[in-house]
Amino acid sequence: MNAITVNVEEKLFQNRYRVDTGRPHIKIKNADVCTNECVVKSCTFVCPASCYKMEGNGTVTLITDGCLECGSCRIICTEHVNVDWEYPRGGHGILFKFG
Amino acid sequence: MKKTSQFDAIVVGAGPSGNAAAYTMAKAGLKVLQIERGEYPGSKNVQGAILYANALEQIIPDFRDDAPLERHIIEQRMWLLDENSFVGTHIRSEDYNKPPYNRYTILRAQFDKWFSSKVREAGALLICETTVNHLIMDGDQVVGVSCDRLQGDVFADVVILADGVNSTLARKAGFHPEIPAGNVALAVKEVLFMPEETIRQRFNVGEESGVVIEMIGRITDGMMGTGFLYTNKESIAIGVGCMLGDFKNNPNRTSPYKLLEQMKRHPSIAPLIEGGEMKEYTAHLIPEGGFHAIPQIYGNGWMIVGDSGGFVNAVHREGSNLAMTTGRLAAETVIAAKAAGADFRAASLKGYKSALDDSFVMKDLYKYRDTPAVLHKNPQFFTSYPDMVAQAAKTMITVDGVDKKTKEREIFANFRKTRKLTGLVGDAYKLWKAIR
Amino acid sequence: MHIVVCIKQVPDSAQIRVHPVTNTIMRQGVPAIVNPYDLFSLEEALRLKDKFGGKVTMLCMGPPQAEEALRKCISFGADDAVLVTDRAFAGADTLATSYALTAGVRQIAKEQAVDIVFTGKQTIDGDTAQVGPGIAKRMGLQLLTYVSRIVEVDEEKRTITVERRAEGGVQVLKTSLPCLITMLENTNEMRFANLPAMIHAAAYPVRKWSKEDAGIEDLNKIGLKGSPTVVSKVFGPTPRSEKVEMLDLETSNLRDVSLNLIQKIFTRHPTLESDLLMKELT
Amino acid sequence: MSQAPTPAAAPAKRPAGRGGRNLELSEELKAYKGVWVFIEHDRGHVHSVSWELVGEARKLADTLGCQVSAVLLGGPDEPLEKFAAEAFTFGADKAYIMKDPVLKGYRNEPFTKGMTDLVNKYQPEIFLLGATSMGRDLAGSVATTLLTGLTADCTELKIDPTSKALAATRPTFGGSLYCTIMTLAYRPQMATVRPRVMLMPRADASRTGDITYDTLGMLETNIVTKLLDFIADANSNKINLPYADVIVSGGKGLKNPENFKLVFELARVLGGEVGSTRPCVQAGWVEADRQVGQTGKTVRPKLYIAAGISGAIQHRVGCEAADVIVAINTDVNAPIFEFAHYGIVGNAMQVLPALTQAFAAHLALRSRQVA
Repeated sequence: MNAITVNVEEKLFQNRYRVDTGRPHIKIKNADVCTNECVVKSCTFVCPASCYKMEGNGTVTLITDGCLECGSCRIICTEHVNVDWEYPRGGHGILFKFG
Repeated sequence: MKKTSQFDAIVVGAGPSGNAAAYTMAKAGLKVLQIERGEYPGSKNVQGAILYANALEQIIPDFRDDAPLERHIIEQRMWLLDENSFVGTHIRSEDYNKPPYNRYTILRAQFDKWFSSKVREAGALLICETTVNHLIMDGDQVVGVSCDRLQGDVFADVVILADGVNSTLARKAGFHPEIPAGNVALAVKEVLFMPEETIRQRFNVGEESGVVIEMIGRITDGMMGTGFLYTNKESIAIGVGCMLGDFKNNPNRTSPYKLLEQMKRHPSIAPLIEGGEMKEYTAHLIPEGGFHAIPQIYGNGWMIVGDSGGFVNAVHREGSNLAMTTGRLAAETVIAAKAAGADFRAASLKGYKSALDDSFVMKDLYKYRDTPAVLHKNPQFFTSYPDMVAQAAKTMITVDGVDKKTKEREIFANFRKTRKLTGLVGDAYKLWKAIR
Repeated sequence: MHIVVCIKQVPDSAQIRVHPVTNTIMRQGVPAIVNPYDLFSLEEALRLKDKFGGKVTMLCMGPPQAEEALRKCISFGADDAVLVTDRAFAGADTLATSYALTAGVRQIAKEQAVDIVFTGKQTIDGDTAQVGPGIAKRMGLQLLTYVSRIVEVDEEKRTITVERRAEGGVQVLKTSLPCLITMLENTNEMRFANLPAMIHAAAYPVRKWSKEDAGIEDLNKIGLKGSPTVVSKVFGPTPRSEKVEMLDLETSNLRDVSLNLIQKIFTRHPTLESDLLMKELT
Repeated sequence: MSQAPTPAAAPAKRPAGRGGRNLELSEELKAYKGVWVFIEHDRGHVHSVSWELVGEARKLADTLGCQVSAVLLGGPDEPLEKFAAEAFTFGADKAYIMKDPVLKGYRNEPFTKGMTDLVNKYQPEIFLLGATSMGRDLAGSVATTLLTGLTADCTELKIDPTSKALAATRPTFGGSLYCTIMTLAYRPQMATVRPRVMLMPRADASRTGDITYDTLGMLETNIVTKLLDFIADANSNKINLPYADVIVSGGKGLKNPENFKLVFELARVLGGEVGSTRPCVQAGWVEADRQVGQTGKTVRPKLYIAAGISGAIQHRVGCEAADVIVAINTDVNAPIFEFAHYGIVGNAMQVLPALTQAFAAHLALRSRQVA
């Protein structure tokens, strides 16, 4: 694949969200598992909103503000089952205009 | 601890399956509560989207009068793409351009809102912005749902789970396990707006008619999946979806949005979407496990419809019509059970399964029962084949002084170089068998 | 205490797009919401009801779909809702809107006397902030705009004390009921409705009034006819004729680009450098 | 329904009375002449928007060939004559002063009555107010009392060449479009204009004018609303975006609230203020007072640096009047580059520290040279 850079934040900027400030609906259960036990860290490239970021020190951080609520992160974390996944509180999260 | 039922039925979710179920029950005079977590019906829902008229016709025969339909499809293109070219078929017929039309592009957020207005006209109560946290059990029977609001418990004789592909409620209740990554596709899509005239010119269509392009090949970076481009009234939906397990195991660690961006830059696609203003970027899972992945779909006081039950025909890219049909059949089962004064235990709801078995839903899913496995075991369908075909086509039509017979030999040699003859024959047989 | 809260259903203006070629508004896909400023007023009204008891009646002028906005307010705890809807209202500017809403409030007051009318500070689509003052004027109500806090309500003496945002500070104002209040934004947070309230709201029969139901007789005062202002032109922004000068990061490094930029800025704006230095020295 | 921009009458044509509405000015109303500006003052200070409006009124009056009047309402011990003299230097020809004990400190009821009486007595053609909490409160009440048209939050005022009416342009629908609004058959034509949209006029100390005095005729006992107290904002170093010389603004492109410290750093070095966009304010990254744009503040700095801001029109209308605009954005197609003077396509998180360092070094060097 040729190298192109895609800024997913620019894409997400077009979307309509009602962020439930202070109440992330997805949580990493145990951050140490991501850092030390998970090698692939596939959530950091499979998440279509790039909510999961691999940091320089090998940790994985999660910011759910841009979440598209697809569920991929939960399903692919089969080896570690380390994603605590719920839907956002009613009325919050992504609000598709066209769908 | 069983509370008295406040409703005959609760429907969780206001997508096509939930709306079909709520509409059918409300029409029959049942007291229905429908609970949707989005701000409005459709605000959490994503589809390409193609609407097949038939399933909706059986629920709302005159839907064409006021449903928000974008364009009816008069042309279907199937493209195989290599790095910088495509080979394809275009099927276009005036037969598709005569009402009543059979297929339409729609924008789901608008369509679901419309469908929901019909559901409410039929008499169902809808509450939005409310997430159902879990099912309420009385022993082994579902008797209601618990929502994320204060005093959030509500009770009904039966709960229809139309809560989408993640099937959160049934999963939490232990009705079925997590969907495996190999049984679900992750699709991303953008909606690109452009003047209506531009769409008419670029796709050679009229004011109301439109084109569908389905694509396989290099665009999926070796993963099992397809790309699509649909024409709406004044926008284009463009997307790509691959099996989630393939995304996870992709050695290139290609992100879905990068995949889509690359597809948009393909020289065969870029001119079609040039100048389009991206106004929404969406992602969604599609249950593609097919027949073998359908879970138990009813039990004591509960039924599953739509994506939540995995009702998608991946080969024909059909989902919403299966969803509506499952919703309708589940509703009819409830209506019959109610009329019979049943206790809504599993035995009184099994008519749902047999009605499904008799319908196109299970018949089609059965017909293609082995397709997902065959395709998945043979990634060449998505990788080398499109390349080979494109190469072959180019060789045949390039006028360069080489005779056609020699060219055929070249093509054949190229095919064999890429894949052994026995493999080619075997593939053809497998594919034929899988989608026959 | 009987409180009337006037709301408007508005397009979520953050989502409005302009057609790239024709410069017309593309409303498709723009969701309709309760004007966010109105919710601060509604919440304040509900708090007064929680404290003093009584009734909150919602009033809205708009198309039939605005029923949804009113239903939402019912779920938050409003007791009743009236939608004044009539084709004759189309094209109303703020003056005509305040006339129609005033008629609505008067009609509601016939059922039960009104102590306080709330409106939003302004709408997010029109941004005029004129309808609240307009209703107050027409009804002869004391007007309290940009209220940041309701300090005290004395039911016996029928007085109310509020803090009102002004330039550089807040005014503490005391007045008599009935009055009209517009709340400043971010002065409270709308409650999350409970489930029984949601179910109640879903089934609530919002009252729909035609112009006659609202007691409007003078057709010259509503809709386009009753609007002194004329929208003569709608247009998108014009691109600046001068082109942007790009400083290329690909061919030179960050430091050089920064130095280059500083030179360009100070050449373009000769007095800026000395202004900055003056600041530095003082 | 306010100001829904349905393009009604074409600007040039004499409107034929669409929907049976009256668009002709009656003979009686043709007598209304002159441009008025409400001079907003509180506790000894005139709000700068009033002078900006006097400057703008001057241009309108010159086009129409009429006079500019400043209107001052206040208490007997307030220096209204001094304010009037200042108004003359900015371009006013006349001043109307109404002094009364009940007019000390703004209250809607006496001010509405006073303003309405003055308008009815002297009949101005155009009446402008600042779009402040005082100006908007008063304008709405006065316009409703007079049953005339009022256009809020204007960004441009012109005289329509055909009808000679005030053509007031304002952003609408959250700033994605502009619309021009006219009041054809009613007088006065009223408009509010937000601070910093119009240029501050140059004062001409030689200019003078006439003052006309009027009385209100209201008794305190008859006024229902009492002003009990004024609590000045405690925070003395409060954010003052509209009048800052240098503003460094950050947008969602900064990725997270922590990165805003890079913006603050550069602003500190330049002795400027920090601005932001609606999405950042909505996400709670910065205070609401820092929002630049249609729903935030209009600014007019000498230098405006936008980092990680796409430049949606909503933001653009708030900052495009800056003398020099510098944009830093990763997307070369971002609309900010359509109205910036200088652009850098790059990551703001890297460009900002480099700029901060370069500015600091440059200013340090120059101040040594100056000293």
